[in-house]
Amino acid sequence: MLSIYITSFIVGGLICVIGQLMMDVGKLTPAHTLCTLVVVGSIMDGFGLYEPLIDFAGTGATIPITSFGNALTHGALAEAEKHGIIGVLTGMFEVTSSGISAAIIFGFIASLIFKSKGTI
Amino acid sequence: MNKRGLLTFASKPVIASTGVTVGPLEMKKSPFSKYADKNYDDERCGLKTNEQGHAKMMEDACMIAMSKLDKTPADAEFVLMGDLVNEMTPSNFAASTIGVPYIGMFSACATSVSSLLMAALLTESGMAELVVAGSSSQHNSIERQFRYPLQYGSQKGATAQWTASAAGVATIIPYIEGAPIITCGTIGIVTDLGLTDPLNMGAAMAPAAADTFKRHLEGHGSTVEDYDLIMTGDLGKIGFELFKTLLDRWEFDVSSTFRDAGAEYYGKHPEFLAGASGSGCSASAYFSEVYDKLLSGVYKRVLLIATGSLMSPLSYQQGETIPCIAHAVEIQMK
Amino acid sequence: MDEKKYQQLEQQITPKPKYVKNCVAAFLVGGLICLIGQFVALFYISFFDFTERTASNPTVATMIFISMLLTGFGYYKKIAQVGGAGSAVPITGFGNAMISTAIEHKSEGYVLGVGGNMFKLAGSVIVYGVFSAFVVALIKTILVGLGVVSW
Amino acid sequence: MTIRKILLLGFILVLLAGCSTSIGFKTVNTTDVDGQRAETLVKEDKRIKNAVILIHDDRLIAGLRVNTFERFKKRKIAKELSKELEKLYPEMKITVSADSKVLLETNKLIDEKNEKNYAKKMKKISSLVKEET
Repeated sequence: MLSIYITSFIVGGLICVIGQLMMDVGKLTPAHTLCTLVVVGSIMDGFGLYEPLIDFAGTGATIPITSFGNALTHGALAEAEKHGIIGVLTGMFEVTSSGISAAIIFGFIASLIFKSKGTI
Repeated sequence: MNKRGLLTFASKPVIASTGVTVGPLEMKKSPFSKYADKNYDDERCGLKTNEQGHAKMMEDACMIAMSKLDKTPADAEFVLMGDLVNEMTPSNFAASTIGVPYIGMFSACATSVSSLLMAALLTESGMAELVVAGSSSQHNSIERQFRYPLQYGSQKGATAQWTASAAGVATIIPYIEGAPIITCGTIGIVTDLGLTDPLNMGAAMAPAAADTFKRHLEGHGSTVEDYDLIMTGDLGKIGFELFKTLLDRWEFDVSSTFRDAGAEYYGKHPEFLAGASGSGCSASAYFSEVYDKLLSGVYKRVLLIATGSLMSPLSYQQGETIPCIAHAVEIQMK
Repeated sequence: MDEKKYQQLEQQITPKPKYVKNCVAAFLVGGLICLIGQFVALFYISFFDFTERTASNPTVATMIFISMLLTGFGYYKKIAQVGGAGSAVPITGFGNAMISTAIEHKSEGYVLGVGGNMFKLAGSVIVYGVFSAFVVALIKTILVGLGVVSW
Repeated sequence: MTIRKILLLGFILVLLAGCSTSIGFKTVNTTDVDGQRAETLVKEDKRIKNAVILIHDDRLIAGLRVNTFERFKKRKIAKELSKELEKLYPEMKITVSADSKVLLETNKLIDEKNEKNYAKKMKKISSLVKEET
């Protein structure tokens, strides 16, 4: 039980370190970094590597943005397995809708409640 | 002698008064705020949008500057001002409220000096008895236009500067005694040395400032020792360091008399990283502390070099380099 | 002064990012966010009918909710200044990008401002995620069809 | 926030996470079939740290926890075990999962010691696992 917290912390932290190195050493903007990580996540799922990582690290693998690419690919692949090539198009958001819908909903709620502040 | 871009004002136009307004954060953190005429408790000056607040700061600064001369907008012939937001809308709105014939000025953060020089020219030509010149910036509206939303979490490096919320305005009239005289100035040449990092604007602007500085001293035949103060606009800590290094290579004495408004703007608060930027930064520093010290006789002769980076979000996203400009104005107190 | 010489000088004087310090901070902040996520997941597993795997959806939604509060009250950008990628890479950073844009563009109205701009920063992540998922899934489906690999 | 504070917070959280008890190996069998075979099978597998097996009516549920570095393959391990258990108990409905939800719920069920609930809850646990795939 304890070990999942340690692996989550370490794996999650390491993915962030990779992102930090891309930003600091690779001089990428945050947007470029995140897009690259998402693409990496989806490629990893293509090789079937990301699901074992989730089993190993729990949220350490599902919270970083790489899991977004993984979930999209996973949905597409699962659908493709059932319905063939059409499934690639239709299955994409089957698994991953929660992140996007939560962000839209909470973003809209936030825009109703909060005002932007220029404090430091 | 090459006289390109050099201006000399024989009729000695003077800065009769100034008006400086600063935002709430600047009031708390900036050493320049104690010279300011007005500050606001609210970053939007109690109005609905950031841009309205921005216009309000500008408008208040103009009214304060004129009221110090017991003048109303009806007495002013021209108002010259600018800012950094889309098509200078805050200045346009401020001008529409004031109702003085208006020319929008844009030299990015160098607008404080370029408007001052144009105002001096109008006065020199005899076409104006009272010209209002200035520039302003407001953190929220500019940050959002040039960078990210205010609440967006992005890590800023040591070179990043904080856009100041401030407006600085001066009124320029024909010569009278006891006011600082605008004696001469130099219009800058756009300098682009191929830097592309929009979060390191000080480094991009430093060569422009150095170039204008050199041209001013050579063109007007002065030396560093002639000045009590040489103050750049918003180079920030890193840009200022580069500026001094460049001058040092050209064998100017940079050991004293040099200051940078941006680097000093937020005092010793490390969270502001390289210092302040924005067209309001140089304007509010020049028209508050420097002007007061000219009036009180602490400074007799100062050289103000405001720098601006002439880029837009579009240009740097398209991978363009950052062209920069610097204008210099020399002010003397007899 | 020519461009190359100046750029060399600029490189000399501009302080380098503190690579080690930034990486340690990113590791700690990123790890901590994931750890909090693990506790949230534990909560959903223990008290609701979610398995480890299905709990990830409500966990992500909860983390974005936390991100909304932190963003709205202005703490997220402070965390980001310390954590760097540690706060940008987790899903909370994705939430922060959308939520901060939504708050920022409120002044242009709810349809054109909030609605039209919400995906301004985060949209690229979705675009690249979807397109790369499409390409990867397509390649794999074709390879499976050809009998080169299995599901 | 300074790094020191973050470190401290992280440390406390890790400490808090440590406060969970180990379950070990447990088998509860309410039927006449030989449950011992299942238990030895699970116990002999070195990759498995904890396991709870519940046999009731025509259902067998095994909740597993595998060693940290075997977690990468935990689905495969569960699948393998499931196949072997199916060989041992061909007439039963077998659910094997390395998901901690299954382990926790099965353990709770056993601790409640209310046999009436077994059938209903076991069905639910099986359906949770099925829903996932």
